[in-house]
Amino acid sequence: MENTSGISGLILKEDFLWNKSRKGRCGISIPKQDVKQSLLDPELTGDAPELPELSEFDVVRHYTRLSQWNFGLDSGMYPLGSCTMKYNPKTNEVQAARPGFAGAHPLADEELCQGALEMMYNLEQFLAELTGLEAVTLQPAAGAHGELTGMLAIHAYHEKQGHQRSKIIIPDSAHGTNPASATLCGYKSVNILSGKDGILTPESVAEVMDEEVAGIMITNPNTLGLFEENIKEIADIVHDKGGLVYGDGANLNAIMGIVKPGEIGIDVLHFNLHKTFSTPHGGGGPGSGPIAVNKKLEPFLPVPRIAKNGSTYALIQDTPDTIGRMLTFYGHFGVLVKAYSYILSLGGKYLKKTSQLAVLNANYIKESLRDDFFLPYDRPCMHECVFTDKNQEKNNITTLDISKRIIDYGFHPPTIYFPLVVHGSIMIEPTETESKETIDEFIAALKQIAKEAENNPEILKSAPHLSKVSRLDEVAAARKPMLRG
Amino acid sequence: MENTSGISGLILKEDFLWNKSRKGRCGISIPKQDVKQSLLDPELTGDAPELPELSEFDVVRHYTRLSQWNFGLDSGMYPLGSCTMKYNPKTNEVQAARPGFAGAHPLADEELCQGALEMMYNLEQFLAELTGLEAVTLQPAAGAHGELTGMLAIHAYHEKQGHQRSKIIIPDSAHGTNPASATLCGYKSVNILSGKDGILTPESVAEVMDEEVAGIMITNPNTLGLFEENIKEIADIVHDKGGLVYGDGANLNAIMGIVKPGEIGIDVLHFNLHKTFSTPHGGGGPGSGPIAVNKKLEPFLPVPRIAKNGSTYALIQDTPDTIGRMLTFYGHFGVLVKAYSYILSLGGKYLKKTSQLAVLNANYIKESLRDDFFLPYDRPCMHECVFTDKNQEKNNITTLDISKRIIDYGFHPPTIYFPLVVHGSIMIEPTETESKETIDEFIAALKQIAKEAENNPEILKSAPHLSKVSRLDEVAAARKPMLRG
Amino acid sequence: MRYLPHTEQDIQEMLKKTGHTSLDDLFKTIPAQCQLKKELDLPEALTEWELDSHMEELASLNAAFPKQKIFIGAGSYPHYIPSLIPYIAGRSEFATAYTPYQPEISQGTLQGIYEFQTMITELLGTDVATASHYDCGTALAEALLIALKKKKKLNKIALSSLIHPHHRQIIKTYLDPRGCEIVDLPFKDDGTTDFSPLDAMDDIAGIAIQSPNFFGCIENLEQAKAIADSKKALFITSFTECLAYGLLKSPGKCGVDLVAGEGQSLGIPQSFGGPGLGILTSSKKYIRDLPGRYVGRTKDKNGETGFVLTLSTREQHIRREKAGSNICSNNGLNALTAGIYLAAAGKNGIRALAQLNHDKAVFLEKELHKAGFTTPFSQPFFNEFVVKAPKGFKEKRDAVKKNKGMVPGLALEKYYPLLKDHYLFCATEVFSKKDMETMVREVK
Amino acid sequence: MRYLPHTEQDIQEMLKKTGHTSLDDLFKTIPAQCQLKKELDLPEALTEWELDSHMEELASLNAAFPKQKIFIGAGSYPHYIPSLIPYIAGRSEFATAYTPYQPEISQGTLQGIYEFQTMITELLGTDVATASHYDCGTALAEALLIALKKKKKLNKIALSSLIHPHHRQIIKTYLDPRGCEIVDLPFKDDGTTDFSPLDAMDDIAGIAIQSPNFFGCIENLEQAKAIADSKKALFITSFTECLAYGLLKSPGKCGVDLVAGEGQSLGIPQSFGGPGLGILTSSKKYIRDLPGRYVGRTKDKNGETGFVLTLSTREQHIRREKAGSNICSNNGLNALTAGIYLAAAGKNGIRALAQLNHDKAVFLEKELHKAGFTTPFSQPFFNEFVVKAPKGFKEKRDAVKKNKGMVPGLALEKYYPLLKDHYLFCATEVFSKKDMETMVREVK
Ligand SMILES: Cc1ncc(COP(=O)(O)O)c(C=O)c1O
Ligand SMILES: Cc1ncc(COP(=O)(O)O)c(C=O)c1O
Repeated sequence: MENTSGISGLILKEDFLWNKSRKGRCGISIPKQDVKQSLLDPELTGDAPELPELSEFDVVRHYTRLSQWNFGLDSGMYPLGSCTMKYNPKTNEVQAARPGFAGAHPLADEELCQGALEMMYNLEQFLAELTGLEAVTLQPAAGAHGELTGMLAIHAYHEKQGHQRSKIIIPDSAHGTNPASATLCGYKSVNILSGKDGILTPESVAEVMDEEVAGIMITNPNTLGLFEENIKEIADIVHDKGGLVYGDGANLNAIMGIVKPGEIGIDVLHFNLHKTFSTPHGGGGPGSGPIAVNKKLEPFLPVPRIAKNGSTYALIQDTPDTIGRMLTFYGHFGVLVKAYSYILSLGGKYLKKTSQLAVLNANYIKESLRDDFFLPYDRPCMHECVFTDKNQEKNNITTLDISKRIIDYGFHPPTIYFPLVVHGSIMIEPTETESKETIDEFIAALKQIAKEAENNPEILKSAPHLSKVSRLDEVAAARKPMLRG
Repeated sequence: MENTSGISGLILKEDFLWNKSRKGRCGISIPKQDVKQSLLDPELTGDAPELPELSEFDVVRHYTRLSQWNFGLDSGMYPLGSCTMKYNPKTNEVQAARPGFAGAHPLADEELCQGALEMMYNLEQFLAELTGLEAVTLQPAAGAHGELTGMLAIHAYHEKQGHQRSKIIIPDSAHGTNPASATLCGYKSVNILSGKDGILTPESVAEVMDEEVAGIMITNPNTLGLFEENIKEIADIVHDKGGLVYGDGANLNAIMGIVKPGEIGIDVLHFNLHKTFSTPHGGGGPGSGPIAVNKKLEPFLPVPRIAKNGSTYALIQDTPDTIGRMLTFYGHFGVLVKAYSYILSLGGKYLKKTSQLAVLNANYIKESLRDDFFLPYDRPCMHECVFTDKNQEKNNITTLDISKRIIDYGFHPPTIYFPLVVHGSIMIEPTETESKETIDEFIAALKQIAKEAENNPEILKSAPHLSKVSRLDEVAAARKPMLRG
Repeated sequence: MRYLPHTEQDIQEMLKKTGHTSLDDLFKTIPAQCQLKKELDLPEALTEWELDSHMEELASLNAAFPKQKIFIGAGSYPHYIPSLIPYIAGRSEFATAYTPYQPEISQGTLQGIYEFQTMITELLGTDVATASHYDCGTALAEALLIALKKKKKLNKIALSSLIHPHHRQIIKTYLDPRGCEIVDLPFKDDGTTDFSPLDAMDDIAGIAIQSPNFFGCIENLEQAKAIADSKKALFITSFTECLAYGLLKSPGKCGVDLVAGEGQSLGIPQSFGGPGLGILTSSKKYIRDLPGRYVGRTKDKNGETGFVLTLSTREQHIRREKAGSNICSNNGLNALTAGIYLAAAGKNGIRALAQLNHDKAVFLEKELHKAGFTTPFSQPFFNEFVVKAPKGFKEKRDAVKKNKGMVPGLALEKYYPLLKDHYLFCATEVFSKKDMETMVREVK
Repeated sequence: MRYLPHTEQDIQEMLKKTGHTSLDDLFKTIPAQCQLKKELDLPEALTEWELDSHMEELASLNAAFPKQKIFIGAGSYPHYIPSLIPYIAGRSEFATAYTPYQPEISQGTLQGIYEFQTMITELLGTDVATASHYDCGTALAEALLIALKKKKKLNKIALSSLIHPHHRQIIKTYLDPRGCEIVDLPFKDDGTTDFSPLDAMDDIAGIAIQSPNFFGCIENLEQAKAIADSKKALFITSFTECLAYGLLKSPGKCGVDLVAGEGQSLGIPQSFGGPGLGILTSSKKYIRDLPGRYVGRTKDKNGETGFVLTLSTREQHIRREKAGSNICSNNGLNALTAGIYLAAAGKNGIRALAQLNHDKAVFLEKELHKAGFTTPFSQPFFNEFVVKAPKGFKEKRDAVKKNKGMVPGLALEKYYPLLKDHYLFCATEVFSKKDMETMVREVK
């Protein structure tokens, strides 16, 4: 383990909040009582909830210690495939925290919200331009929520056409949210297999496409990091039978300024602003999943929509064919501010460069590790590349072992066991904000791990060794769930 | 090592900035060139300095990793004696960062700085009230700088009296800055010893006090954590011979609302706002060391001073007897804002409570550890208590060993080998913001270490074991200094 | 560009390794007819400083807390946020991590969410809570989906008309594809839900009400529970003002099956409506029905306590088209934030704040009353209430809105066409007595 | 009070252990006549929210960057601060640590300061730099103390009258007790220091000049060095605008012995003048003379590279009354901040910024020239310069100050009584062309 970033250092244990509680402490300021107290009917009130009682410092120290058990993107490379863990610029946080944004009320009168509406209007324009699609809604709260919104629009479209359909085509490499979203719209998933080079063939689509199929959900580049080269033909096949093409835009980071989804047959596409557009993922969210649609689907977008009249902005609360509403207010506004800031900071030129370098980094890793790990699809990749543990099988080493060992080297492991279509997949997405030196270190670590798999497999089996805890018993966790203290 | 906070976890190595540099990178935005470029005479210009070239993310990750090698107050208990490592409230940071403060120019016209001046004026009033002294200057940049300011005022006072003096009395328990500050004023230090119970006797002062002595520098409570009970008599002795009494206020946290230094014979006192008043120490500063003086010394305070005229505030740029100026502008204003916020957050009532609890915590530790470590002065203490390694000597264990072993238990070690007057001193100042539970853990750790010193001294000798680096070679560092990369 | 680390030399060296001649060449697998022919029509890159001034300009066009006094709640509440909260939640170890797929290096997020789950169930008297949902509206829609799943043969649900109108819209949107019938429960004169339309029905999968409801009134959950039980329907409640449960009897205590709520009040900025925090919590019975992530406690190989995401066999990434929900990313950092808030406020703080919110609202209602407003609904409220405004109010409201930066209440007619001249007002701890008096004076 | 964790029960248990009957009882060793008889006369405790509004009110009374355009430098410069800087420097591991007395758990601060020392010497062409001093004025005073220490027999120093007037005051204050003679070097018509008073002297311990000097003019350091050499005096320079050395020939290259400087421009907010960053750096020769902390590189027991505070035998805590300086706490976090700034800007950034500052100042000077201002000094400047204003300027200046939130220049008469109607202007990268044109139009 020479030349590796992972080493061991002092961190601090920390008990549960409630074990640190002592009766009578309170960690916040209670505003002074300047009006009379009014007691509610005791029938309506309950006992005060048994929350922990702590001083302000207790709370600060508790969570500071917890944070120190976490590996963040600012700690090190985080090549989680399909997640686009690029640098989260600090200026974005400053913008979102401006009191004029953070303190704005969603139901204040429109003329008091012109700045917020202008920002959202502009962002819609930018996202439309990036995709070559007509119209955008910023409402969806995350990628999956965007999928649902898009699929509901497709559902409404078919309804409007007078003939609802019952099925949806989903490639085997699709993210789990795709079929789950389709199910929520009542569509039965028809799974199709990728071709032998990892991409869809027009034939496989043609085979299942009929007038009962509402459309297809396609991720392009797909989750193997490959561009679906037959996308136009596939779209034509689907369109010819009256179906629509849903684009999962999770992988947009590969193609900004290179391909406009709207120009290659995609009718509706969701964005993951928390991936492509640099907003932090927060250890699970909040994300933001706007969708862009073409003219066919625009009438079905959720309300409210944002309109510009001269120099003022207005909310259109109802449109005749809208699917309705997807979120209580207008979307994850605070996240939108960050994505908007990101787009403005890069402009068209550097967004394109972003995609170029993201693809360069992924190909560089692919080429550098091809002798060490098995490449199920040995073709030029886009922004991510997928290996498997096949070469290591003979030593009884799995993808899980490899990923845990990566932790010891000071990197976050790649996405593992997804896409399902590849056995034991290791999906590496470096993103463009990792420098060549960092990537070289990562490559060196993986090469060394491949050697260890040969010479010292036990060290992989027992990894990770440096983290606060070692491998956790997930089976016990699920068998007898303890979900609260 | 049961029940201890210190454990080992993953941290990350990080190379020097310059080893990560690649030609052509730049981590900041350069404003656009909207005016013509004007080249200076090449005689005047040099080559661009060879600074490292990094992307923004490189910089963020570099310093994030560095930070993770540090133990901060928010990480755990930091009972550094004489340093008053109390909780640094986050709201103080918010106040100092307000653009109206952080962006204020010190030389903008007075009427454009009324808020800043009002804050400083109020803070002076508060500090005067806390000490029972007449007037305050906020100018000194740190405690030692306050000492120098105060000693210069004493020097100017004697000059004004027509007879300059040559000596200053300094107890052996004084902080090193005291004699060093006196030397800067041309005073020769006359060291006196504390009495056998750790405090000064009037006799020892009387013995050396004469008309050549400018005054005495006293820390009260002193650095052994003991209240100088004879302070009034001592002050009388000094005053009787025309001398003045300088009070080192580093330990003010023990006596707020309990004793007013101005009422017990102190003529001038410095504050360490970065101790008593909760401003963060920043790994070395910036601190802030205002001084308060009585009427005798007020004429000599540095300029500018702040005056209130009706409802406006003004700077008085010159006073006839001023010693001059101690800092370019008005003091560490950003730090002053935090101390002011702290005082307002506690009010008189909770400042007093602060001192009571600080003293309670220290006495509790003293009583709890008295059987385990040697107490050189076995008396009720104030806000800190001093032990030594005498009990451990027989096992060849020193204060250094003990302190390094404390690290393994997840606490910052106490101050060691100060005050010099006690051999191998271990000076513990818990402060009032540590809870009883944390203190109980700390006590348990120290008891266990005392046992280890008996049963397993080697584990102390080789400590710390969990930190990023083990004991460092300080001798080599000093013998062949490498001060730059 | 300062975010892109590649030097020209890096690019050349890397291209050499990958065997490409140029950056463009990397994309040669993309058919030419798919490739964009012209440059993106987007603004030129701004410097950090240009961005600052552009954004400050936009931000300054909004009325916003704390500068403006906006006496509106209706799903988004102005509350004080202790400075420690953004400071701690903004630590990059929390903020820049992904979902904790690798538990060994994500124990901070995991313990933080586990503690959140615990405190939320404590607050609401329930047994289990998920790691979060998007917001109350979407969480409530999911709760109704659970009811429909549990009562497979039924395709009808009942919704109180005093559920936030936007939430009702969301539910309709979510349920539309399944042709589910939604029974609208009107409101009674006292400002609470009227269950009488259910009298003749026995095919209801779930009944949902909000409490405090959209009018601010506190619903009688025990009574509603009895009705639901008599119909063998799942009883679901929601809330938009989480702080109310510092004071009110918890839904769990009232026997509610599923609770969906909005956690924005727990230390999360209003941010023009999002991101908020969807809370989903229930009795043990529904542990395998709630959608989204759970954090569970377990042990590592060495017997040390640790945490993992668990019960994920319910989720889309395992069950795909058979999953009950499609949720993946949720509002995790806001859940952590709410956890920090609950820990800081604690038992006493949350109670005191809740009581103070109520006191302020009662004061404001009285002041408005004195100023000629009437209060149509008699049922007690928490920190929001409806008033009917006297003649001329609309004009005065417009005037103070413009000149004083105050927004007095939300017109209800848009949501309830019969409620002409009715306004929903909100008062929280952020409004001083003086703020309220000033506002009332201006609109009197 | 939320900062004080002790419950009543804690207090009772702890008092029992210590053997006291009450909190008051803890203070019984303090003689009664020393104890305060009444309560402190201080304001009542404010809540966090009251504090917020009080402080915002005070803050809003100040003219401040970026809202107001203050065309003044004179020791405090408005520069853009990248958002990453306060974010990173504000991490509690850096901000809440004390001086790194325990190096094993302070390697972050230590490496950060080591890198700062390195980059500062790189910027200034010197060999060693301390971990920081309070500010330029105090650092310069310390440099002169070194000169006096080195030349034990001499008690005379020469100071350029174009050193910041406040710094000259500090030096006088520091040196007064030793009765040291200060020779004042006047300025020449071109705006640089006139060394001619030294012609007849040969007992000067040190000569100090500032470059760019208080008038903004760039001094000829090589020439000054030659004069100092001819007098066998230590040659000391200072600067208030650190950014100048992104462009100018470094003092180290010009053979300067000791350099004292202000680092505020390197990512540190102006904050009404402090805390800034005192820089002290020199050639190797003075390594044991510079006051304050050094961070040095070494190895740990296992041979790993690490850092410690070193050469502390120079310092007060070891040498006490024999120490050359009394400095203890310094401005460490600002040194770290400056390090982050230098790392982020890098070689190209610092050069480009410096050039841009110069360009802006030249533009402003030309605009003022067109508007009837004259430029008395011919020597090139960096980003500050002196102009003589036409009649009526003072009144116009007062008017724009009030109405436009602009502060056009600093009147010099207060500092140099002969320079009536002379103003010192500053332009940095934060002023756009339009800002400057608007200001000039208003005062024309
Ligand atoms: C390909 C793909 N589609 C959809 C999603 C779902 O996005 P979200 O987590 O934002 O709901 C993901 C996220 O991991 C994804 O990788
Ligand atoms: C007793 C005492 N006096 C003076 C000082 C010097 O204060 P500063 O470090 O702020 O200069 C200290 C600081 O450690 C101290 O403990």
